[in-house]
Amino acid sequence: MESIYLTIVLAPLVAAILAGIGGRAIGRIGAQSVTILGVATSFALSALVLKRMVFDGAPTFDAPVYTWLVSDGVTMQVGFLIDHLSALMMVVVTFVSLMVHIYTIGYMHDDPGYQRFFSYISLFTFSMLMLVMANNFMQLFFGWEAVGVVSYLLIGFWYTRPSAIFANMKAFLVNRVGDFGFVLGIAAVLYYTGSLDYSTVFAHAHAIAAARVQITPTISWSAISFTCICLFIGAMGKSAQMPLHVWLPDSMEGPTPISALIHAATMVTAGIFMVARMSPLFELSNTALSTVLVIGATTSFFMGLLGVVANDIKRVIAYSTLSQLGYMTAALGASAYASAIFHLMTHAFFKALLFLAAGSVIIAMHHEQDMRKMGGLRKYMPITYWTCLVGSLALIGFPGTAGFFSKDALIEAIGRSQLPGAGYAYACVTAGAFVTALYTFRMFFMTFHGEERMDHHTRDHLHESPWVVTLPLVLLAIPSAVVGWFAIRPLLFGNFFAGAIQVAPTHDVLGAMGTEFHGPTAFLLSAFGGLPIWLAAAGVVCAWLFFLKRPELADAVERRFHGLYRVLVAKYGFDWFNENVLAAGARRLGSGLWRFGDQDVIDGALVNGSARTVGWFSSVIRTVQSGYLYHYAFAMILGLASLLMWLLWRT
Amino acid sequence: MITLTEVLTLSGLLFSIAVAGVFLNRKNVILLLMCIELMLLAVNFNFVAFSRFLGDINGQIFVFFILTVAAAEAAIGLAILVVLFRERRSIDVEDLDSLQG
Amino acid sequence: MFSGHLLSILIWLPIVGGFAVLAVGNDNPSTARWASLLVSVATLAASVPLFTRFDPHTAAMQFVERSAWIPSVNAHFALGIDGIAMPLILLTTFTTVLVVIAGWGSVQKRVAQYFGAFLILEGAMIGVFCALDALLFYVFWEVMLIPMFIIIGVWGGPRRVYATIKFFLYTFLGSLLMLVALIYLHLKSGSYDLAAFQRLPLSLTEQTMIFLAFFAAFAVKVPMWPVHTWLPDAHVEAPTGGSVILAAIMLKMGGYGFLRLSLPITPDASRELAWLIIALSLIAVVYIGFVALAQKDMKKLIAYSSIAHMGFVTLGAFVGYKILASTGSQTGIAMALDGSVVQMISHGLISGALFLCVGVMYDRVHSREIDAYGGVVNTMPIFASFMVLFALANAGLPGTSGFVGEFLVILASFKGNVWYAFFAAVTLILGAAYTLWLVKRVIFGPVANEKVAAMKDLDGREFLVLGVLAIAVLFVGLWPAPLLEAMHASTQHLTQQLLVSKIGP
Amino acid sequence: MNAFSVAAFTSGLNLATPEIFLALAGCAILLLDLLIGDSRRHWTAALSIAALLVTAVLAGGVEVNGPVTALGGMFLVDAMSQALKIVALVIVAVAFVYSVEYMRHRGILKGEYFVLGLFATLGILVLISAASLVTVYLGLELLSLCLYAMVAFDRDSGRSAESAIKYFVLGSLASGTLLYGMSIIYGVTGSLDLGSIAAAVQGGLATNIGLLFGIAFVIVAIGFKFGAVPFHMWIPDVYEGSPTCVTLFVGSAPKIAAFALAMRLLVDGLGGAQVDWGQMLVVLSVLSMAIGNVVAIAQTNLKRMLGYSTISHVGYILLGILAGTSQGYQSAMFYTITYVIVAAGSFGMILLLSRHGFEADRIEDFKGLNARSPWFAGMMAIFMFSLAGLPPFIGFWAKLGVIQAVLGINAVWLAVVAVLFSVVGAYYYLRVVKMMYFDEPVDAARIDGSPLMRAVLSANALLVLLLGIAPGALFVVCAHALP
Amino acid sequence: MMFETILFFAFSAVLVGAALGVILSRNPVYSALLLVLCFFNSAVIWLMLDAEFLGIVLVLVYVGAVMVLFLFVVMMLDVNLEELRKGLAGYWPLAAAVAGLMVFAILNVVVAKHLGGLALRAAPSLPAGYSNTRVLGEALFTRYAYPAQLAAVILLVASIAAIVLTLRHRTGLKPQNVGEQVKVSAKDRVRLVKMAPEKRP
Repeated sequence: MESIYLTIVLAPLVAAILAGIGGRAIGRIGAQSVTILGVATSFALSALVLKRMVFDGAPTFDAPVYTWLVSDGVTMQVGFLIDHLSALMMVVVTFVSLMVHIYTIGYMHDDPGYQRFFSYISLFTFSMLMLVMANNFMQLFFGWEAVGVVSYLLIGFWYTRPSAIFANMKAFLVNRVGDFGFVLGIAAVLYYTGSLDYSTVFAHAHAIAAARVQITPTISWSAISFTCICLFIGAMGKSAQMPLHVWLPDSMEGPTPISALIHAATMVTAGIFMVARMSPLFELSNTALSTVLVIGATTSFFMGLLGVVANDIKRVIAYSTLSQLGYMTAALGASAYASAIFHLMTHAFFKALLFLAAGSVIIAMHHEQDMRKMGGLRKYMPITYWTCLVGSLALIGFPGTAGFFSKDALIEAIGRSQLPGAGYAYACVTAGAFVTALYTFRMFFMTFHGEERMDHHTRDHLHESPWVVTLPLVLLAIPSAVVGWFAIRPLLFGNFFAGAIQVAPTHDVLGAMGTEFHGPTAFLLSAFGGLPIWLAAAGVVCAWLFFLKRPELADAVERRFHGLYRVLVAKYGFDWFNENVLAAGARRLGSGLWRFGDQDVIDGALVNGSARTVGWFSSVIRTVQSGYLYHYAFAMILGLASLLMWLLWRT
Repeated sequence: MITLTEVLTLSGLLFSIAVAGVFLNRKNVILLLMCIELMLLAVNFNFVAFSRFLGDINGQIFVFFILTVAAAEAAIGLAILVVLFRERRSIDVEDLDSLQG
Repeated sequence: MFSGHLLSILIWLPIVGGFAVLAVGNDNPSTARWASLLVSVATLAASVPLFTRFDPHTAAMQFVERSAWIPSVNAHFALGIDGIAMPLILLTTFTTVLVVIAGWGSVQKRVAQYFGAFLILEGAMIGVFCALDALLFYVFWEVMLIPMFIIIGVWGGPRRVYATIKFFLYTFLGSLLMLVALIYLHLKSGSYDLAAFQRLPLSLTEQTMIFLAFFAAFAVKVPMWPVHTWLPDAHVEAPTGGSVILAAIMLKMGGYGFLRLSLPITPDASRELAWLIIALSLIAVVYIGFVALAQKDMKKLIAYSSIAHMGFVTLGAFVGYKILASTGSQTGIAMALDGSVVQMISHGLISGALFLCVGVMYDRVHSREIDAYGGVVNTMPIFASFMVLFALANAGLPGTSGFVGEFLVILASFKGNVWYAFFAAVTLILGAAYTLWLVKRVIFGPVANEKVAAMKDLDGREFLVLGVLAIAVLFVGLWPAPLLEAMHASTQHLTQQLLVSKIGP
Repeated sequence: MNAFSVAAFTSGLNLATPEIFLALAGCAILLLDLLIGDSRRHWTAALSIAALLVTAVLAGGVEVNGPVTALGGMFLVDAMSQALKIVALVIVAVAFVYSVEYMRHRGILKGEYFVLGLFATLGILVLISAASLVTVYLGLELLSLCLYAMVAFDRDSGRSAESAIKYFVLGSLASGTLLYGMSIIYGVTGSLDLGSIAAAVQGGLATNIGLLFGIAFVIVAIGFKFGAVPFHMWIPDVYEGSPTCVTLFVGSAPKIAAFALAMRLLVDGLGGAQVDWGQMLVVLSVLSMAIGNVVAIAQTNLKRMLGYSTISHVGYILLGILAGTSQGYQSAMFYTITYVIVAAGSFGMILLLSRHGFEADRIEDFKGLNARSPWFAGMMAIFMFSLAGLPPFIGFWAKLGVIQAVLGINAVWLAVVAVLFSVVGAYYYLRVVKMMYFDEPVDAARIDGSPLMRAVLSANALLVLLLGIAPGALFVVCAHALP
Repeated sequence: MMFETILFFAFSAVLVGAALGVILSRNPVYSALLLVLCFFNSAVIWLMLDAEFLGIVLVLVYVGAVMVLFLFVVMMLDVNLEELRKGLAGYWPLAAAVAGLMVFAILNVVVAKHLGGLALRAAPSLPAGYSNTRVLGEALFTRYAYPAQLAAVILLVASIAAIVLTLRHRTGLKPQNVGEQVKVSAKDRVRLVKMAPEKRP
């Protein structure tokens, strides 16, 4: 059994090493073949594992691979925990990754860094698999950072672009802020349970719940809330929750396949996965859950709004990703972990699809990403158009699509939550449905419909993308459209995650929903009685009206709500704040500490100061050595007289 | 009868005067040599007095040697002085300041 | 046949070899290079048995040698290593070989003296790590200064004289105070045996004075805030090899001194003053982290980053007392110590590698200013890969050695106080910030100027050096277990030592 | 007093063989020198060196079983005297080796220099073996008078004469003070004999104000001979002003005499009052370390700098003496011997570098020495690092010993002061190393010097290194000398 | 007894006065002469202290030889007396204070404390037939034979030093050499040169 898991993990790693170090030797074809082969192997085996787990009822696998280190009685190992949760994630990850690999052949066709790119994405697949398959916090953190690094490398893939290398550093640093919390959380876990293995930690979760963290000698916090919030800070970084979301839109500087793979389908959902994994801990702290809920809901609505004013096609999808991640996070907060994972899965498909479609458009537009220069692409790129439509519909939760099932269930679960802040969260996610539809179809209409705003040179060369690009679109469109029908029952209400996810009875919103669940069709029909679906419809209509039918209305609204518009265009000022207050402040602080603390006080006053003082004394005392004999004699006699006076004074 | 204290007082005064002479005046170097002779005289006073009052001849023997050495010292001192005067055409204490710092 | 004198051989081989290289003379650079390579490789080879024949199950000193040295003061030529010293010696022999190779072509002035100085330095450094006699320890400790003084002063940058004299006097002052403490201990115990010092009962006042004297020596060497200002200057001015040795080995002397001398000899004073060390360590992490952000000189930036990273060493060494005070249990103390030692090893590899990287660029462009570079990856892709790897390791990326020590120390210090862990973890952000900002400005971006455009990628020698270091960094990061296994018994033993009160009558 | 036999006062003449031989050799060389032409003057040097070495052998051959007095109780031979004599004789011989070329370059290669040097050495030997205030005084004067004359030896140099007159006046002042102190001590204890004085002091005079008063005067003289602050003012001027060969002489062997002076007077005679003179020496010691080290920083003349360096080292020697323990005396002796060896080498380097019309006595003159001669740069570096007190050079063990001595009497603060100032001191020694290694040479003249001189100088430096690595033997010598 | 005491004080007063004159006089010749006066007074007091031999020696050696040497050098060097007429050093108040302190300290110990009481003892009476010179002589040539030899060496050194420092063969001088003058022969004095009678064209 173990060798399968090792193969799943190592196949992409080996491929990455071959393509990376031996890239020049094996050439472009070699690199693409080897990496695709590696990822395909992983995907096939992952699918096999999922099949065995789900259909053959294979038991949960939890065993170490090797001992990383032993320190002070704490054994830190690299090991795999394969249960339904990780098996599902493995399939999603490898599937999307495989699609992106294939797509890359077309998208990166002319890029000089072809082999490097394949190496990176294979390496990413490896890292992501390490993350989801981990059976302990150490390895989780390892994978966590590894995906971060590959993301860093990939965002900065086109390293000559200043914007790209700024974006990748920003992404890494913002993630590091999250990791800061994450590490503290891990430290707390180790402190209270004495182990980093999931099984031990979860078994001793009550030990954390019983403890308190001394913040000051007089103030203490509940240890479980502290731990969970710390861990969640980590998730906020990776899953781009406000206020640590700032890196994700900028990460669109990376090549589009990356945006699809990392910044939509997989890496950014690591936070969601992690919180779901930690459900035995989060369930013990209402405070933490409320925090998760509120932050997730806030992200979902406010980030969605930004999608409405963005003009870069990838940025619109990026904001959409942020918003959807907010949905998932909010679901986690509502203890609807399964729902979050379900949405994670569907989102992986349709968001990857949308990105790849956008990529297809970008190829066609000769790397033009501004939607104001597109329009009317429908007739040039039919496959892209239709697959994109599927993705868009899934995104807005069009009844019957995968996104519909996951999102609608999610909203309803949040609505049922009893935690503090649940009402606010419900309002946010519901209103978010309208916003989602608005920006999605704004993007869709501006790209594929209406007048053709591109220059004629571009227009002359417009054509559908090659099959390596469109094939993944099609393959992704299929699950985006249909997977919800099959998955909703087992995933949400079918005890699929039993053992992997624990929910306290008082929080069990999905359980409550499960009692009213009568199959996907009934679920679909009942949705028409709910608000979200009509809001989504309204959103589509508004998009049509404002951006296709009567664009001048959009301008009017923009003028009417100029202040709000400005706020949105400024992205709520987060970037401004980060750059001008945090980053510049840190630099200025460092500069100040250096110049004042190090150079002036320590070096100037103390070190060189004492040297100068000694030198000064030296130059003063040497004048005593005047050269005059009577001074010399005087010094001697003065010494003698002092000795004599000291004697007399003493007796 | 002269007491030891009186002699010691006398020698103490002489010694102090001699010492003061070395560092108090700015005149020529020969005067410094004279002060040193004066100082040795004071010391000799002490030895002679102690010798007498201890009834011990060794003190006077020491004085004998001191006188011998003082003569030799004077010879060398004056010789150096001559060399100095030849080079500098001056034996002024205040001119002896080329070495300082 | 030499098995009984392995440590002696490790000390004297490079020293004698160094003098032999000096004898070759500056007029025969090629001979000098090959000779020193031979000596350093031989030393490395001779040090391998330390690892292979090391018994990890005991905390007792191994490979012990003891012969009379100065009978009148009861000082012995006593050598031995435990699990803490062993990896540091291997690091020393390993790094020296790399330094010799790295200096192959880039040093053209007084070649024999350059390599000779490094070899003599190597012998002295090994001596420090394996001395069991306080006087011997001190002698080697001071002897190190001389070749380093010469190295910085002769082959250094424009302000080398200021830097090297500052370096020398700073460290000299600290170590002399240590000498006073050692002599005091000698007078109390009647010998210079470190083990006797460790057994010696001492009152709290005595311990405090001795601790402060040791602190003066070790804190300067580590270096800890606020006695760190010599380091950036020394690093900036030192030639590449000097920087590498300085960062990779010499800074470790301070940490090693804390572990070998301060903790076991003055445990009660260490307990009383642990707050001070911890506070200074955390200041090092945070304050220095910010300062590093403001640097415009690559070497200075790495130097400041060294100070911040060494803060983990001292934090790990002393946080144990707070763990005991806060949890009432010893659990976690050994982890902190483990973290401290691993951090030393790892920092040795990483900072050494980074200085070598700077050296590689300096050899081509002759500038250490960050502004003089930009887009190096365009012309030196292989080099850039190494540089990014080491930079990420410097930022504490899991899977590289930089992660292991920091992780262990953070985990352990959480048990002492949540704020310790909090401030220590700030390094995750600041460390990444200054390192990646450096990478961004130097490595990435469009080609900044003609000089960068003219840069040639790594030659075989440079590739070898950086490649070996990269493997080491990754190996320690991916599988630190052998390292920790070797030091396990020793850190456990040290845990017991630092907890036993020695307050005498 | 009436019943005397001459034999009683001449018995033990064999113990004084070295002194007698040296005195006769001095006279003989004085006469022989008249027969030697100016061009072959180095034969005088060779003869003198031979005489010194023979004397050293004779001194080593004297059988010593514990302290023995002879010559009417005026002369004392013990383990310390034997060791110090040998060191002094060898050092003077080495100094002569270094001097010849320098003097020839300046046209002052005269036989009288060596004769005076031999008699000065005789003074040192007398002082070392003194058992009475009389012999202490006579030995001291014999040494001093020779030194005054040697300092003024270069008659064409005003600076030389100036420094000589300063040395002379201040030295005479110190002699007068010493005599005054001796007279008081004589008056109080009733004896000139150091053994009797010691007995009297032990017998209840230790706290007598008169005795302490006398000690204060004696301390001035000892301080002057050593060059301790504030009795140090002559040192920089004399070191700078004298011809370098004389500086070498003044800066080396007489320190042994000063040490012997202190040991004979303070320890042998006045050991009972150690508490009091110990406290007086504390002041001298601290001031010496402070002022010597601090003022040396500002110097540009190497000889002058080494003068201040001497002052600072005297502070360390005094640390050992003031401790008042046998360990302290041993460490002071160790320090003195090592200092003398290193100082001889350092001045020897200046002599080596100097040539006609070029004194090489500025620190700048050592610029880039490493480029001109790596070997001798290394030798000079050894001397400088040793003076700075760095292992593995002998100077380190000297400092170790005296610090151990003061810690032995629980004077931790003194130890701390000592190390702080040795950091200050390290700075100016480093400056010399810096000039040699870090700077480019300003002058590319070849370094010559007779093969003998080069060999001896190298041996001198290597001895500093060798003894630094294995100082055990020297420790044993000192322990044996001062049990 | 009384007379002796008065005599002692009288000579002492002159002695101190003369000593002050030595250091304060503006003319070195006066200083030297006053120093001679000091020596004479001292000799007298030493005689009163039963140190006849030393008293005589002081006059003979010091006044007779050393002071004459001083005066000789003062004259020989021909120092500009006007130049030398300078007062005390500029810092003389401080210096005088230190000198006063010295006097205070010495008098305090010697007069007020009598050297810890030791100075109060009375002089032992001398045995009958005591000869100061004989006793000195006996000691000097027996017990002090070794120091006496040293003293001899010191005098030797002094003479060597004085000669080596002051004796110089000045290059500019053209002294007579009688030996050479006597040894001279005719052919050294006259050289006969053969010349051509006239210059050739």
